[in-house]
Amino acid sequence: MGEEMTESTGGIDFEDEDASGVIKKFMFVNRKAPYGTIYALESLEVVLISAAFDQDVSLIFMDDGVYQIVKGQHTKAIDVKNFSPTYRALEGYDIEKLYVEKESLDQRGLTEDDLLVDVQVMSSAEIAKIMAEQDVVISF
Amino acid sequence: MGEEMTESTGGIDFEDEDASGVIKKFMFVNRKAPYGTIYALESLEVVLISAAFDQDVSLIFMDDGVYQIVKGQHTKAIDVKNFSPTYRALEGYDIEKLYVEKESLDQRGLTEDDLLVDVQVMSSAEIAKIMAEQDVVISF
Amino acid sequence: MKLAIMINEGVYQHQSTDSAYQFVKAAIEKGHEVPRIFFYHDGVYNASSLTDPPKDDRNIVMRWAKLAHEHNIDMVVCVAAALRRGIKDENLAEGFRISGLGQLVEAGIQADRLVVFGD
Amino acid sequence: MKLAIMINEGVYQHQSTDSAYQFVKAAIEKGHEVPRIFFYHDGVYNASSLTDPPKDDRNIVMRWAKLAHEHNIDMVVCVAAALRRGIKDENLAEGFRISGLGQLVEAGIQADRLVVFGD
Amino acid sequence: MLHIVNKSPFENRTLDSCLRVAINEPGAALLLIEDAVYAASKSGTFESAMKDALGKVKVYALWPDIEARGMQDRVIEGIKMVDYGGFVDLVAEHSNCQSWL
Amino acid sequence: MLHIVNKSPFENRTLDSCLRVAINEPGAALLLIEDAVYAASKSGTFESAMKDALGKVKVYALWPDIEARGMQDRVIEGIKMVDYGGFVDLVAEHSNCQSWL
Repeated sequence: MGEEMTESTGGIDFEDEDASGVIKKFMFVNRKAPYGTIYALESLEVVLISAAFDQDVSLIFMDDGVYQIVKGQHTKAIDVKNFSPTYRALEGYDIEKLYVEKESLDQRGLTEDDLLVDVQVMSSAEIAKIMAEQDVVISF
Repeated sequence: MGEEMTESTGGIDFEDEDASGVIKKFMFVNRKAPYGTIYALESLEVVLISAAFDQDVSLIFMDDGVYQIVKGQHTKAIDVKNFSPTYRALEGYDIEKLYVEKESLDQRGLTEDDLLVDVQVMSSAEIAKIMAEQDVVISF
Repeated sequence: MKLAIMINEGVYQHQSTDSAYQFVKAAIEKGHEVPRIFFYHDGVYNASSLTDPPKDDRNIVMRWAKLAHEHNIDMVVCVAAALRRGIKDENLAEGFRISGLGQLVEAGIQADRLVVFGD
Repeated sequence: MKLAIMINEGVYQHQSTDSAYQFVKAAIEKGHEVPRIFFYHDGVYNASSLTDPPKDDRNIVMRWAKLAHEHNIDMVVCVAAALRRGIKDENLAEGFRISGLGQLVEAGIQADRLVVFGD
Repeated sequence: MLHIVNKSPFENRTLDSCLRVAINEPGAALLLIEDAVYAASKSGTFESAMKDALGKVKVYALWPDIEARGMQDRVIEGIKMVDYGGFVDLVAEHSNCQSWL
Repeated sequence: MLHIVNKSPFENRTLDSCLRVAINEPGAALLLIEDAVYAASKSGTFESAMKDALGKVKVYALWPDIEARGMQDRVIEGIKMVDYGGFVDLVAEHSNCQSWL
């Protein structure tokens, strides 16, 4: 992989390579509230696929993204699917690195007890360190 | 107009009425920066049409909307049309009520001299008063 | 009372079109009239006949078509906004029509209120 | 270097797709390779063959098609996002193909950088 | 007039701008919908701004959006809950309305 | 890493969040594009936050976006201008990048 690759022919160069051995660090930064926009839901779909590719996946919830994993969501009256139970299922896909920024919780008056999954609460400084070590960072 | 209208048949009830005599107060509140999104440009199109309907039209520029009428815009390198000259043309459509919120200018370190059209600078309190008197307020 | 509606965002990406739908339904239940819904900006995507969401999700386009049919709502898609975004007669869903911005201004003039939903 | 691109917003409403285009063009001029552009969320609208902007404006869809053709860029539209928003084979512009999210993850694995453009 | 806001005050400054104008208007009402309902929640950094606003404008929040977001037990006292029917009533009762997009 | 921001700091709090994280990272760079270039402009309420940031991270702004918005004569000293080619170079020079959307 990299500049030494021979010239590709029309977008199929990825398929020619054997990617099975490569494990990269993928980080998904969830910063948007659920339901107001679709980003949180469609982000989850990417997270699940990246797990299927056996990558080293981690999730950060910060800013309004912490609201994605708040307990007690009931979406019947807005007629939109409640996808918050999916976060509980992430463990089954071996996605266990769930980080939450402490500053974001504090700003919103939330604590770990308000969240529906086990997470590791971190400071902005700790998050900066982990982010810098990633290969691919996608923020939604 | 109003509840006394007879039942309509499939969306053509507006056409049945004679609207030529009705003059309403239309206010367009421009709060978004130009180019980052299309709202400012497509808002202008609504403004021009409402003038063609001989309505009592006013425009407010507040928040990042004040950037729409800042002098010196050059869009060649982003390959998007510079539509700021259109604001100068509004006068020709008899759209002369252009208001700018003073607080928005101050926050951005801008003054009236930085703007490419003549406007009336107003406080939030003055704007509140004019807004409350409108019939139709559309914010972009 | 006559309540006209303006919708500025597309389907699924923003909640605005869902909020608009629930609002229109409630307005009709309360005995108000919704003579026109005007779709502007990305709102024109509400009119795409090719929309095909997952089976267990709401079908936003068909939901509009049904409501409009039952309650004589004139659903107008802005022609300029639609051309820019690839909505044309070829993929215009039933119940919608394409017309000019004048239809929005007219709705503002004729209705008692114009309520805007967007981002 | 291999630079993969992800685009999350549609045409004209947000500048992100314009920024992405200018970035890709500059990257190629600098001798980098752009093996794949992945269109997600409203980004799938970049692939609508029915897009018909005013004559004096840029044609975002055709601009992508031309660049991709000249530089062998694989332009992939996410199938799930596309179905939800009415992009199908019937209105898929030349130069684009519809496929799964795996193509995005694969691009992230194979490329040296993944650069995201959105709102 | 009825002011409608749909953006989270933690992400976006629209609610600040709306309040800057609305507090000057006697009889102004504010309706929080979609992500703006987070502004109705207790204990966060926005609580004091919301409590200030409550002294000057009537504040409503859309209950279906509160419920969807799990904010049921966190609503600041004095904010009135409405459903979609109540939203319609607010539009009808006020002589005009503005969605601060 | 390279942090890319595209939102106006007067409308949206994304840049605040980005900086809260980025200032902790030695070698962090920030690139302002699209509406975020307003954060590079002098005399506004965001100027002091930007000057603080300049002491801790390298800050770049996309010149085509500055020009489009008429901000050419207002740029805070110490912010470096890049064109699209410079944007590409920044991506290539840093081991990873993040668009704070």
